Amino acid sequence: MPLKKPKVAVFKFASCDGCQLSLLDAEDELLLVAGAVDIANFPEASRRVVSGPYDIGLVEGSITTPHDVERVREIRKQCRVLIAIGACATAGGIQALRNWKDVKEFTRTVYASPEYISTLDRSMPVGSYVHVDFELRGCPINKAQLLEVLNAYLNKRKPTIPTNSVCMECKLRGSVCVMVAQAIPCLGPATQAGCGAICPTFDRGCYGCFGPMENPNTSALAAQFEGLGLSRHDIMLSFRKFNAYADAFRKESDAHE
Amino acid sequence: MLMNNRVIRVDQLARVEGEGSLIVKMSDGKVADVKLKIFEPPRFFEAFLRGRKFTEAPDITARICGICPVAYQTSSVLAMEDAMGLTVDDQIRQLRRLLYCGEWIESHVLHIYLLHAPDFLGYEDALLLAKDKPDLVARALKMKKIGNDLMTAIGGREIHPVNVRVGGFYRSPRKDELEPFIDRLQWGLDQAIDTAKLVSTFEFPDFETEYEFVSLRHPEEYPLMGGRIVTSSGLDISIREYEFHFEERHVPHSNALHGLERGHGRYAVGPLARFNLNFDRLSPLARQVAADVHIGPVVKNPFKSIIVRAIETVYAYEEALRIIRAYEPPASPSHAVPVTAGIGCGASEAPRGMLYHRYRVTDDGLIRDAKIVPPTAQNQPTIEEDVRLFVTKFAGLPREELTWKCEQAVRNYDPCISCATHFVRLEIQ
Amino acid sequence: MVIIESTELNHLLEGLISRGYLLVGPTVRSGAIVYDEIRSAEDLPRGVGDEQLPARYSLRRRDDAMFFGYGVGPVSWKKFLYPPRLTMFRATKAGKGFTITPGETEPRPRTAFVGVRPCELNGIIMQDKVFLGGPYVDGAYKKARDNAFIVAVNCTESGANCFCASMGTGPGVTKGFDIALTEVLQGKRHYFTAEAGTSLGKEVLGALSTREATDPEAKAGLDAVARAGTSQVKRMDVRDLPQLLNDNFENPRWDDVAKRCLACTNCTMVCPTCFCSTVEDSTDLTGTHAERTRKWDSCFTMDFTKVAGGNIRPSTRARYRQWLTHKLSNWMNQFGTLGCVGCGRCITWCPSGIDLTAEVDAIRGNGVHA
Amino acid sequence: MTHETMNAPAAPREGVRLHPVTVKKVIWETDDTFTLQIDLGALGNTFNFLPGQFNMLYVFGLGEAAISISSDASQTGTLAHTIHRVGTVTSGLAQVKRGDVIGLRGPFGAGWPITAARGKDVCIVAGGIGLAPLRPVMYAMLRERTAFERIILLYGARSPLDILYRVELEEWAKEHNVEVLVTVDRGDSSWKGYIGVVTTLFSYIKLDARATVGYVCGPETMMKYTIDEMGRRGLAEDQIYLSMERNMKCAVGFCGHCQYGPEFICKDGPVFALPRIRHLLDRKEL
Ligand SMILES: Cc1cc2nc3c(=O)[nH]c(=O)nc-3n(C[C@H](O)[C@H](O)[C@H](O)COP(=O)(O)OP(=O)(O)OC[C@H]3O[C@@H](n4cnc5c(N)ncnc54)[C@H](O)[C@@H]3O)c2cc1C
Ligand code: SF4
Ligand code: SF4
Ligand code: SF4
Repeated sequence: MPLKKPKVAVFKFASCDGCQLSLLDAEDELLLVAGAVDIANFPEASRRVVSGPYDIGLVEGSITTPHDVERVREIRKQCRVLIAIGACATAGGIQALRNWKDVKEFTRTVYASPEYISTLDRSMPVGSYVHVDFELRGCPINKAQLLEVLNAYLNKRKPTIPTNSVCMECKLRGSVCVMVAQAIPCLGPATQAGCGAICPTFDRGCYGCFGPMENPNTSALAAQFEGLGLSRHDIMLSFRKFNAYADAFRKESDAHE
Repeated sequence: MLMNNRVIRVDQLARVEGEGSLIVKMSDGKVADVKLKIFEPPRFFEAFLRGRKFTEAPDITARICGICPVAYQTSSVLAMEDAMGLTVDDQIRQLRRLLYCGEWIESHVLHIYLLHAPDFLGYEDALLLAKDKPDLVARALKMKKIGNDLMTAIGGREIHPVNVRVGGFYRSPRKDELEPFIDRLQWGLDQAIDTAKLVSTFEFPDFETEYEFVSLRHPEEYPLMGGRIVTSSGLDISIREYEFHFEERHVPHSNALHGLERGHGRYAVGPLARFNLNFDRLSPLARQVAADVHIGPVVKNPFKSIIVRAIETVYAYEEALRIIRAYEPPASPSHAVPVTAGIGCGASEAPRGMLYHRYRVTDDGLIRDAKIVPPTAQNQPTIEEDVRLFVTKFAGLPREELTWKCEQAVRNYDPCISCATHFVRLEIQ
Repeated sequence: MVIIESTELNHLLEGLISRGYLLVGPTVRSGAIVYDEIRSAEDLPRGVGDEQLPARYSLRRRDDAMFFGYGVGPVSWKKFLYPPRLTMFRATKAGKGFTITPGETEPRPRTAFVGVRPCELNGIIMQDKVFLGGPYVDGAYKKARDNAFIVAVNCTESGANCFCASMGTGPGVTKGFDIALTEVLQGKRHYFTAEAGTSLGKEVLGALSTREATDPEAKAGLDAVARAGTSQVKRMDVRDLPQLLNDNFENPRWDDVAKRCLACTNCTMVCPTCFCSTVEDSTDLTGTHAERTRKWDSCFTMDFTKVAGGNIRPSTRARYRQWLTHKLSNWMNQFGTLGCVGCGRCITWCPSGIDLTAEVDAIRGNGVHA
Repeated sequence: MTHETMNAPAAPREGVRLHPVTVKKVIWETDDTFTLQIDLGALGNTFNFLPGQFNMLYVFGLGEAAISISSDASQTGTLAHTIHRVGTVTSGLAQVKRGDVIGLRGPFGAGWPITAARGKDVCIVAGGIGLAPLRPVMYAMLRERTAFERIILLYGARSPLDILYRVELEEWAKEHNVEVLVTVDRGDSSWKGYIGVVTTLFSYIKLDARATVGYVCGPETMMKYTIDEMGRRGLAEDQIYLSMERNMKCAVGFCGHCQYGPEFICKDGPVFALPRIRHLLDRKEL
């Protein structure tokens, strides 16, 4: 490890704070992390702000306002490595559901003074405005994966973050497939692993919070959902959720519009 | 700049969840204006809930806040069950309380030690505090982890649990999944008592004001969910009546709506409100701890909310222990939910205060419209007023100290800005 | 061949426990029959049956009290011999170098596998060839294998996805077991015929109060097993199979299956013979402790064929083809048998319901989609 | 495993044991390629390898990569690896300094059948890092130079600066009567030699089709064109050997990654006689 501790900063855009909270939720490792890096800018945890440049920037949240576009560009300049964390930062998040609606129209109807609300039409991932070095998926991210990514960048290696299906994790942990054994629709076969296949172990279908896996076959999965009795509308809704604007999910939901 | 014409600015409030800033303008030595600006961009939850299936409400609304997802899940399932005319059996209800205790433990310990205590001890954050007092922070983390692990055991994970559904749970935990918590909760309970003692020794500004407190109240329990809504001025209403008595207003400087009580104005929700309105519902042990640290039954110094949080943490550990000791898995983890058109309201006590949900559902089970009133929106006018009174009283403090103290006055409420900006309500008839 | 009355089955299990074995066997969990630790015959799914179709599995109550009246579930025995995750070694920095300690320090418990079906036993024998049969042996596998005691159970009923008869791997066992049981239930008469395959098996059986089977008793068992074979509806035409697939590298059917295949890896995870793995190297935050973990892998993942210059098999078409061709063709070159035992797991647990026998039929040109 | 030179251990053994070994010297051959000279320490007494075999090299916490041995098989106690920096592990290896310890498992796989070339001409064709596994072949042949007739080395590099083992190439040509022809994809102002893909070099040499053995190693496409060219010049397929490459995790036939049709590159290869894999070479996404 270099003599000077690497500076890590955490930035937030439109989000629920859950992903950055994962760092504070890593109770067993938090002090270790704090020992290994200089947490230079992490407003959720500290009023101390060390100015940039930073070695690693973690960005949570989606870009939804013109001001945020400027801010994320500035942040990119400040960070040697920029890591987008969570469904908001990697796919626009749940708030990307607005991307199918006319935002201007409803801000106008609701607000007495719409000029106070500055917002873009779309909620977009960080990567659509600046180059991102690594995208860590999940709504929320898995804290073990976050530590792995930090660890990997600190030790200058590639993060071990599999991009295969949730099914693989489900089987590795010995869970029984809910779709086959209980006829519960499950997005697992099209969703990227990382959560530990939590939903199937709680007897429910995956709802896709880690976004599409590597080359997902969403249309084949949609066909299976149909066989399980889901309506077109249901299928549309199941792909249009926390990673609604991720390419593969967006296309599949649009196909069932 | 002249001393009596100054501006106190905290561009980015730290150690709160979300993004906001505080501006205090003074002229002629008087506080002219206080603005808690919430610039966290709005996320339009109520708008895009329309047209979603009622079953999706707990998963979707959880994403309003990563700090208190269980609160959102609980209020939303209660509202949906209200709309569908369903009452869950007691075992499921107890399991919900248990999950909620996990969130209270996690959130309160986080706030007490990692967000708030550094203010009292003069540290910029808990990590710096850990350098001087490693045992203290290590203990806090261990206490907090119990809450998180409890949420993981019942909900699958601590942030946005996956196991909550309208009607109950997807799978109920086995006894052997909960029993290992007994020893840890017992340990946590002792630590919580000790925490209450510790934080009560902090130095508190001499600052008390009058509040209109609002919280839930339950016939037997310290309030976590359901019951009635009561206020310190004597209002006692059903949850369904909430909107007759409370409203939200859009103010230009904030992306969060301001909650107001009709005919009364600002009010406060949260630990102080719960404590002051439900002291008699605390467990004997929690009341004893309060007595030992010389607090209650009524607390009006917002800076002392840290002590109240510690007492609520005592309660949460105790309550979790009680539920686990008595736990028998329900016959079925959930009730079948009859889909009917209707309007339903639900409220629960998020760690930061009362969280109200109301939904209208059509007969095909789709959400027609939704209203969500989070605690931070309700507290916003009160927070501004606290800061105004505080600055007025302590205007003589050195600038840096006054600024820090103002921040602290905001942090007394553990404001959750992400929650507060979930909104934009569409009232389309 | 001896007789164990159904009421005495537990004595066999107790005998194994008293010899220090951990029992692993079928038990009901999450709506399926899985192999997990069991304590007595009480834990067996008595009176439970299953229905299997492509992408469908369900349990049903049987109207009898059979202990083994169901087919294979989602979990195969490979989980116990070749664990899904295994720490291979740990390394600690020391000066300019490092020291290495083996990952598995705990001795493995001696384990009795209760209820191993003939197809599965053949699956184990196939994995033996992979991990023990070449110039190298897998140490962890060998240890687990040496510690395993196998109580096989012949099949007296076939599920809709079983095709062991085609593969020559069932429905009766021929080798590889310590004890083989056949469950017979005729009216009120409920017993097991038992046969020892090893001297240890003989010893375990010998310690029980058994008697020689009469001819009719033995025959009833054999008949039931034979019926299970002849009643099998699913078949795989194995004639020249390796050559067929080798010749059909560019068959359009691969495009067709690629439209349905989710590349989800389920088929490989549940297959008792699939053996691919990957390794993950990691360090702790201080960078002073490192670990290497072996994990099941699948030819359906992208990482599987990543090389510095790109990906060898980027399309699902190629990945499905690799899987099927490996099982039913290349395996023959590599290990002298086909790599499929006809258990039907990959058909049942494929969320898309892809049926390899149908794919083979289609490639042969006489399938429904040909 | 029919290969005559296959170094199968006599008794089954565990292929996973990792040995810490010390790096004696780091030689940067080009901008992105370097040779690690390794002191085998205690392992040295038992470690024998055949030209063409490879080791798995482990960098603490980063992982392993399959790397061919590029040194003289007759040396004991020491060996060398020439490594092209392309990703995580190879970059980790590039950071290694003299005296550092890395992990080593091996040797694995089948080597080049050098005896097959005795008394014959040898035509070696290498592309890029593919020269590394062929260097031990050169050493072996040069030690018994007279046992072989002509030795031809056709070598293609990306640019003049990417040419490996420059000094040795010249030495082989000058002192050992090796016909060394080098070409580059892109020349520079100082480059007076051939430009173009390695197969273009065939037009500058004459092969005695009946008495030439071919050894080929490089990127897969380059190898395909090379064997076509050799075929056109009449070399018998069973006289051509190539070394293949795939993703590899275990190196002992357990992990399944390196399957190439029916072959496991790790244990059946990496060196194959062409007839054995001829039918596989044209298969896309195999
Ligand atoms: C038999 C054999 C001999 C080899 N000899 C040499 C040599 O002498 N010199 C040399 O520089 N390179 C050689 N290679 C290639 C070398 O193994 C890869 O370049 C190296 O594994 C890349 O690892 P990385 O972590 O640096 O790359 P990354 O791109 O970070 O690796 C990504 C992933 O792909 C895998 N991977 C990528 N490329 C390969 C590959 N070609 N083979 C196996 N796994 C791969 C890695 O295991 C890793 O998991 C040889 C490969 C084989 C199979
Ligand atoms: S199973 Fe799917 S929805 Fe559930 S936690 Fe994992 S990725 Fe998210
Ligand atoms: S390929 Fe399918 S049927 Fe054959 S052994 Fe594997 S899982 Fe069973
Ligand atoms: S064949 Fe079926 S189980 Fe296998 S990867 Fe394809 S979809 Fe998944």
